[in-house]
Amino acid sequence: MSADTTSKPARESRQSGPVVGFLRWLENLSDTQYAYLLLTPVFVLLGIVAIYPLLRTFELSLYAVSTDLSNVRFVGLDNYVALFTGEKNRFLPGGTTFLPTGLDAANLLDSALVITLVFAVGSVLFETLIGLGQALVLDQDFYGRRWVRAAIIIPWAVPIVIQGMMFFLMFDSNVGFATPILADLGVVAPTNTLNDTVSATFIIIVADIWKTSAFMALLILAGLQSINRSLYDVARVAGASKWQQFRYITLPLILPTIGVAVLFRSVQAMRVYGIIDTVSSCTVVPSLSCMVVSTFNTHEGTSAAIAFVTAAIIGVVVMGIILWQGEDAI
Amino acid sequence: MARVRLEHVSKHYDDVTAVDDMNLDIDHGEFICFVGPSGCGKSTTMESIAGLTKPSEGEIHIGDREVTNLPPKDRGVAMVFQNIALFPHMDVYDNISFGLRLRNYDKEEIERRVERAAEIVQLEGMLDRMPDEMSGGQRQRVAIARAIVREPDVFLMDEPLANLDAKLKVHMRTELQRLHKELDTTIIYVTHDQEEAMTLSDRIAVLDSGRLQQIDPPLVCYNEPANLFVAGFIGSPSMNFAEATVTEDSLSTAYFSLAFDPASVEAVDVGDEVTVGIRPEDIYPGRMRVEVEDPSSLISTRVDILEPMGDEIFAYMLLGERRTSMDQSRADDQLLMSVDPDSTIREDTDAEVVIDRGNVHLFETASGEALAHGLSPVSADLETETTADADN
Amino acid sequence: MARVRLEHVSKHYDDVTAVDDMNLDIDHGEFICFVGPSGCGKSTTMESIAGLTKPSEGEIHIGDREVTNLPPKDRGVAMVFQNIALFPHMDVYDNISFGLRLRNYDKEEIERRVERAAEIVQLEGMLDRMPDEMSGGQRQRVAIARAIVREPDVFLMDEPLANLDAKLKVHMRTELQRLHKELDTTIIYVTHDQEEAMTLSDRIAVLDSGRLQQIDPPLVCYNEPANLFVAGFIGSPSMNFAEATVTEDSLSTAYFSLAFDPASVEAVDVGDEVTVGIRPEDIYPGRMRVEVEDPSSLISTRVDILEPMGDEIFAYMLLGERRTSMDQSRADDQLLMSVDPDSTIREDTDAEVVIDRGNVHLFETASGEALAHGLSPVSADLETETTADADN
Amino acid sequence: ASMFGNGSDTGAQVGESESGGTTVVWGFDATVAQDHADQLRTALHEKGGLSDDIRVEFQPGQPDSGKRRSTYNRLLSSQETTPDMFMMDNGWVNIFIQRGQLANLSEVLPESALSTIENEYFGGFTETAIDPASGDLFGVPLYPDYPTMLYRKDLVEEAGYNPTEENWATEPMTWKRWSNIAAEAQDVSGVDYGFTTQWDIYVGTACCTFNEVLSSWGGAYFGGRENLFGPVGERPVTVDSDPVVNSLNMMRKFVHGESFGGEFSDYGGGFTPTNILGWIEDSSLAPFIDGNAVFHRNWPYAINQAASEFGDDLGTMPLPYGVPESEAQFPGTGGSTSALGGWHITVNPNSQKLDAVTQVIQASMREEFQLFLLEIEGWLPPRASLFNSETAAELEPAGDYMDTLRVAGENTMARPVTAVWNNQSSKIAEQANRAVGQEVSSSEAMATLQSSLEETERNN
Amino acid sequence: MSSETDGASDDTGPLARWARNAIHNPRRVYRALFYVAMAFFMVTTVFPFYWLLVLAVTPQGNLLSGSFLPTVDLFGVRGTFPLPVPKGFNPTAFVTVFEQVPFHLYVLNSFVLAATTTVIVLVVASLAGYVFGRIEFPGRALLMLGILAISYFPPAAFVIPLFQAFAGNAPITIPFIGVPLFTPPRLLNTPGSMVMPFSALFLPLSIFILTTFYGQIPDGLEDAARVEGTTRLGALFRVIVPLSAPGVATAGVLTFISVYNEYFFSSIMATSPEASKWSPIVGGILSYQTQYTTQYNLMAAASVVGVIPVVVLVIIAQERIVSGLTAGALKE
Ligand SMILES: Nc1ncnc2c1ncn2[C@@H]1O[C@H](COP(=O)(O)OP(=O)(O)OP(=O)(O)O)[C@@H](O)[C@H]1O
Ligand SMILES: Nc1ncnc2c1ncn2[C@@H]1O[C@H](COP(=O)(O)OP(=O)(O)OP(=O)(O)O)[C@@H](O)[C@H]1O
Ligand SMILES: [Mg+2]
Ligand SMILES: [Mg+2]
Repeated sequence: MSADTTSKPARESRQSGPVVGFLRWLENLSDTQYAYLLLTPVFVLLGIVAIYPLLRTFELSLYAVSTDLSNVRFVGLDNYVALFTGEKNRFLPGGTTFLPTGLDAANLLDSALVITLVFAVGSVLFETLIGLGQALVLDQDFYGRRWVRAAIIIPWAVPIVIQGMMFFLMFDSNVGFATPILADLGVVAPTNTLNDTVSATFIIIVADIWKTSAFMALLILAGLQSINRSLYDVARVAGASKWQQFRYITLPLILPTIGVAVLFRSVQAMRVYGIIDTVSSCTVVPSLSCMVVSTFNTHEGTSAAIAFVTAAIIGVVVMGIILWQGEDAI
Repeated sequence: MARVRLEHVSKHYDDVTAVDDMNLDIDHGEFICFVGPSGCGKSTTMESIAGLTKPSEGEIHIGDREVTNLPPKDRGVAMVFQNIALFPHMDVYDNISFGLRLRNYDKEEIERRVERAAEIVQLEGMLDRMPDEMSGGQRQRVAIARAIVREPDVFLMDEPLANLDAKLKVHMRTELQRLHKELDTTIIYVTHDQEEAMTLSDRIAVLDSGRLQQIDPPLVCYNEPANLFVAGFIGSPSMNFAEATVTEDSLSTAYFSLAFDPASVEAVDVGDEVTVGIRPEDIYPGRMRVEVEDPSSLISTRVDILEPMGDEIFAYMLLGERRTSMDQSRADDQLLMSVDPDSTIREDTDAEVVIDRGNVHLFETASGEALAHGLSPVSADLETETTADADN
Repeated sequence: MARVRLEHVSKHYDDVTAVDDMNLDIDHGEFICFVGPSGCGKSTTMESIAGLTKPSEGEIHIGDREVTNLPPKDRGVAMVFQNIALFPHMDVYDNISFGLRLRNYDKEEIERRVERAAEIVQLEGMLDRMPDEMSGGQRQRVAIARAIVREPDVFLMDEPLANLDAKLKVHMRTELQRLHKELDTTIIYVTHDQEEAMTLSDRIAVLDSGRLQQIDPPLVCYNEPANLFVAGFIGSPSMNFAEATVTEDSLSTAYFSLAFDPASVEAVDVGDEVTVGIRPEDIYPGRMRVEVEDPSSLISTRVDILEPMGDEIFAYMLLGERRTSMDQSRADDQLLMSVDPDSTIREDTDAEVVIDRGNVHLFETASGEALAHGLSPVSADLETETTADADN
Repeated sequence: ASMFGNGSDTGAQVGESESGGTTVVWGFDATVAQDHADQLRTALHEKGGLSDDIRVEFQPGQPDSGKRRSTYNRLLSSQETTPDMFMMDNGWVNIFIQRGQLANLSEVLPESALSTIENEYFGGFTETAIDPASGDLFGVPLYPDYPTMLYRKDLVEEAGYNPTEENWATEPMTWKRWSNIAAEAQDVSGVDYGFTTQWDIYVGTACCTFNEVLSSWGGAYFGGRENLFGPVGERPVTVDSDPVVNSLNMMRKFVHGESFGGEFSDYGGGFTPTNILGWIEDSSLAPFIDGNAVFHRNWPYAINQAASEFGDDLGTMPLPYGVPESEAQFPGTGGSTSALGGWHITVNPNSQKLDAVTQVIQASMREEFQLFLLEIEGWLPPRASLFNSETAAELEPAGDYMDTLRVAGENTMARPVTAVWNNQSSKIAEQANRAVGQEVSSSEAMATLQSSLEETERNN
Repeated sequence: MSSETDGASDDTGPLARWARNAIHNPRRVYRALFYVAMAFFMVTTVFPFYWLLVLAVTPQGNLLSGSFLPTVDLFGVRGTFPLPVPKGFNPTAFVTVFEQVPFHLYVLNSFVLAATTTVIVLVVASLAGYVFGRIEFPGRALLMLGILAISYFPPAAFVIPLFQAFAGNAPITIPFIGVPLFTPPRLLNTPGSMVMPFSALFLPLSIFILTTFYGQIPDGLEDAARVEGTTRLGALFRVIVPLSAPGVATAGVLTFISVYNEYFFSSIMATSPEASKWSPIVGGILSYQTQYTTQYNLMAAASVVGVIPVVVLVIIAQERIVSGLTAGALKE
């Protein structure tokens, strides 16, 4: 069939040959075939660089390897089971547990899962609001806008190590000028601030908001800028106030973009590691990724299992977000 | 109440003057049509009235308020946009009810109004469609419905019927007229359809290059165009023009001359260069001479092209020697006439025609200003009735 | 070469059938107009021909190839979109030259063609404008220019002149005709302007609800509409319809009757319910009875509303007792007639009218199918010329 | 099979240099490799007598010890052939040994070299490079690192003490005495802090500062010195014991001035800031350098910095102790104790140039070369004899403090590095920090630690 | 009338006057709110950056002790100035960063890696975004979720197998079965070993962004391009991509910055943190650390230097993030 088409004289085109034939073949594909064809680069890239290693890692999570590497045992899902029964907590830094062992504050804050969720909710919520605010400001026309834009994006351009360093030094016990101010307000602990789970989590959330609001702002701004301006004309004539224009035109039209932004920020937030490591430590603010990294060198199986469980938890949260955003988010 | 006044309104873009010193005074309850060639500034004027475009100069008043700096929402206008601009994320119902929801009308009222509007624009079964699932005409109707549910003081409609078929157009026109009466609103309306402009409007505003050329009731514009531009623009097919020189007793064009007494028109002297304008329907086949009220002498022509339109036939008649038409508009040696479809006229035959002198228009060639509408009768025949009519 | 054939083409959306078993055979070099009410499937049919919409069923052939599965670029078509669809990120020049640049024409050739096209659409000075700096009509002209530079085998034009003023429309029409001849292309054209359809097309395809109702030369559609739908749709203002019963020697409607010999039309028997269709221009004031070729008897009416259109006046005549019109279209007791602007007819006066029997149309009420066009003369007068003409 | 079998040499970056000699790649300290690679190379040849056929290339490792370990772990797990040799922290050499990822130097090095190490090197340090199970040597000590107590001579003299006369440089004193001196000197001088040290939640607290303090009280994590390197699971966990709790209470006394019902009433207190809870090496050093502290516990690198700031006013002393060795509850503990850090040279078992590598190692074992390292980097020699050498004494400024360093070097306590140390160190640091931060009592903290350490000791 | 207002304003304060004006002219309120918001965002985003500058110019020796808040003595009233200022001034840190390590090379590495990755990601994600945004096909939602799922995993989950594969010392084997497939080429210490994982890991975000934006471009424009003679891909790159410029630029900027600052993968794929082994900018920044000391001032100075190219890029790219790209395109 395709041979048929190619052998026909290319009546219109000036060139001929395999390229034309290929292009024609391409254009004649059904939507589905075409879709899958265009996705091949994605599949190939993800296959090599993501799927293959993930399978390997999953394989790893099914084994127990003794520290001297001499004893490699297939244990099936034991690593996973042990994670949930608390058996693996001893491999986790400090007093960290995977699941909370009790419902009081101390136990909850020792749990990597709880900390991760707290961090994700706190940071994503505020980042979305602030990012939206920033985007709305940047969307306006005013003198010097490009500089304000650049300024607002700067935090996103600062590497995490440096971001961590900045906040670490802000709360450092020698020179941190922020500790007394915030301690007076009762927000953070006055001493040993960065080793206090609540304070450190708060600071890390703030640091993350500082940096990643720009991510949100940038994305939402792009969404804002893609809105057909004539819709605002219509709305204005229809009598919409600024707020109503936002409510009825802007918001619904940038919702898909916000959706993507929230989705990815949530995913990133639930994988938080770097900023914790540089501002405080995984012992103090135990996130799930922290747990993966800290077991990484010694307990590969456990590490792999935690990685997969982390992914599964994120998956659950993401499904939640998608359902909450409505079917057409995807 | 909703009188709309524009005072010396201009709008300049970088290198274009879209509206140029526009003065308009539209009464409460008037139905005004803006007509004019593409790009003459109709939409821009509408947008200034709506508050979407800030005029570079001038003031705009709606009712007894100066609104030049007021935001659109406080002007009490509803608008049908030339580019339709439906909200892509809302279904038809939501699109139509948008303005009402903004004003917190109660649900039943909204529903009632939307249903009524949908009925008017004949979109009853489609309230839950999304804009991208509709045809061009259907979208345009949604845009109309969106404006009419609002029942504002002033309606601005920018070519609202452009994409509708003839029957629907007629229907919509009737509905608009009814609405106009019912709601007692001011309507400003842009159309390229002269029939529409004629049937709908109280007055027609003719624009060209951003300038107002004439604002008058439709028949006045038709029968007594203020200048060459209006004369040529209003009426389809367009008026025939011929350069003429005023002689002692006639207007003499390159191919024919009309009996004329220069003294009868004050501004005309012998030797002046004038332009004669004759509408296609004021040219008759020679055999009908007796029926014409103030006929000119017979002019011999050749039938070049016939365009049968169903209810009439457009005949392009060549004057003089040229035997084939090149450009149909404003070629000096050509006359377009409209003949009855039952007529036996044939292409490429010679034919004599006669012009109704009573409906001949005279313009100063240089300035384009109208000098006279209807030449005074040479014979002692009756005054032509139509001209007299239009004068009232 | 560029014959276009549609065979049993249908297009279904979720709950709508946009095109329903469409069969079309358009000859090379033909100029076809699609007309039909809003939403009847004109654009969808065009899109299927262009390859933008995949028909749910059926085959499409262009030239000697089946193109149903060919991508648009290989079909040799150019299209003017109903929604204009300019590339907003390109200036006018780039928009127009887009297709040429894709085909690697050399620079001079592109420049030449673009300039020529810009001239045709009268956009000479605007080649470096961006689409959002133009008026609605200017944008539409860019869209037309973009299509015509391509010089393709088939032109698809979806209401290309909708936003242009009357004069420009006339100009563009002429240019399109010239192009059509010059390039010897097939043109498929959607318009809501019947005048346009009449003047431009070789044949008119009348669509309704996705179905082809008639495809015939304009005057055939006008004079011999295949069914009630076509009869009502073609012609503006629309044909008058009246329900009638066939009696021994007449068609008897509620308010008047026309002399008629049932035997002269094969499909009609005494007692049949038929619909009589009479065009406004086939109704004449009583005093003109002598001039009408095959006049009916006088019908007494009352002048309800007059709509002066400049070159003619639409008069709504009430039959029977009702003294004020409610709905102007298809009210059984109302006749719309078109009269000369010089006529002395006055609103709210009684008037007698006469109908040209030779142009009366007869339809089966139940199916809407046409039964006869023109009633055979009752007297021994001449055959009516027009009907005979159209038969050729 | 051959298609897949010889995979290991596809990755080999063949080290033949143009001259036909061999290039040995040595994973090295990042800063040193960046700043002094040429000098080091020259020294290896000139002072270490390395053959000119062999060229050493120093490959900088990650500055962070933990990250460097991960890198080497990955390289070795992937059968990389380069670097041929590594500089490995004594804190994790053991783990590589356990995993069998290092070349057994007992088999590679000539007998002479092995016996030199056995006889002349600091035994305690060398031990961290030996497989406890087989006794084989897997790393050649490059330099040991252990802390001393730095102090401001001028300030303590102002407070009426005479360090030189009392021989503070080599005679360890008790915490009790020392704390009174610190408190008094702070009072008299009015500086901000009497003592600065590191007590953040990080590995340094577990391996070093806390380890030193509890050892000096006769305590031990795992029942005494002999259990430092295992056997995991079979050794006792002994953090919930009096010496350990006492040592923590003493730290609380130093920080908060708590009296604990009089138990520490004759100790000085309140001269240490809570800041130590967030301090690691450089943040605790800064106030000292700034002249804001009397005493400061740190590694030898700090001596260089402080000496350039204070010159002769800088004094060093071995870390004070709680109980003498004789009174220690757990064997091998008690007395002045310095935690043991430092780096070993280890060899990549996949290296294709073992011969050259052994030559480089032997060159680096030459005394001249070790003194060169002491001079240029301040890296202490791994053999005690060099501490007394003239060359060492002449070095500025380290020479002035060699006495203290030698004494400290004789009293080191290695970190208990085993396969599970990683899990244990963070738990230890956390509890030590919480206790001194007064979040929980010392005994509660140690009870918690006891049980979680026992957990980690369980089956591996 | 105007005198009335004047009279009234005499006996009220400026605030009340402003408030009254504001009620009559809500635009002023919006304007005011807008400036407040802008000021707030500027302060909150710029302040930490200012802090970074303070750190960069503070001499290393002064960094870790003493307060950054100077005490001010204003006519006898002592107080703490609430803004941190440098303790001493040592701008040479900006020179030292280049002296200690070839920092410019690290910057260059990051730049090259980021640029390459961004190009690859944008191209591949454009194809995918087109497919997901504009074509309905079976399996679409599932595939999108699958691609999204890649980003659920902590990067550590990829690293070991990838490292081993890129080392090229052993053949790739099928997971679980262990059947060897082929020995991959050695990629360690080459840009390939970084660009590939970066591309894969940052792909999902870009795909989603572009899907959203491409999906919003009206069909009419694609149709027009196709009738004019482009292929579907041609229409994508000639019409859809330019019109989605805000989205594309954003995806590009986000990817570029992420890669530019990435360290986890690069620190692993470069077996040692040397510029010659393609270690990126963070590798350079971290090399101001030694075992016990951290030269915060150099790290700060280095990151200020490192941020500059990004800011330049952002300023250039944001020119593309302009509104109204589809204005004037369609009548619908
Ligand atoms: N995507 C869609 N989903 C559902 N219905 C559709 C869709 N597109 C078009 N339709 C419907 O198909 C029918 C035919 O549409 P089409 O655009 O062909 O009409 P048209 O003849 O061009 O009308 P108009 O003159 O108003 O442009 C309409 O009723 C329309 O509502
Ligand atoms: N943003 C702009 N920048 C520059 N020129 C503009 C802009 N908008 C409109 N114009 C020009 O202003 C003139 C008036 O435009 P306007 O839209 O009012 O015309 P219009 O009368 O509505 O025409 P149409 O009948 O074609 O819609 C046109 O010549 C147009 O090209
Ligand atoms: Mg307009
Ligand atoms: Mg259509």
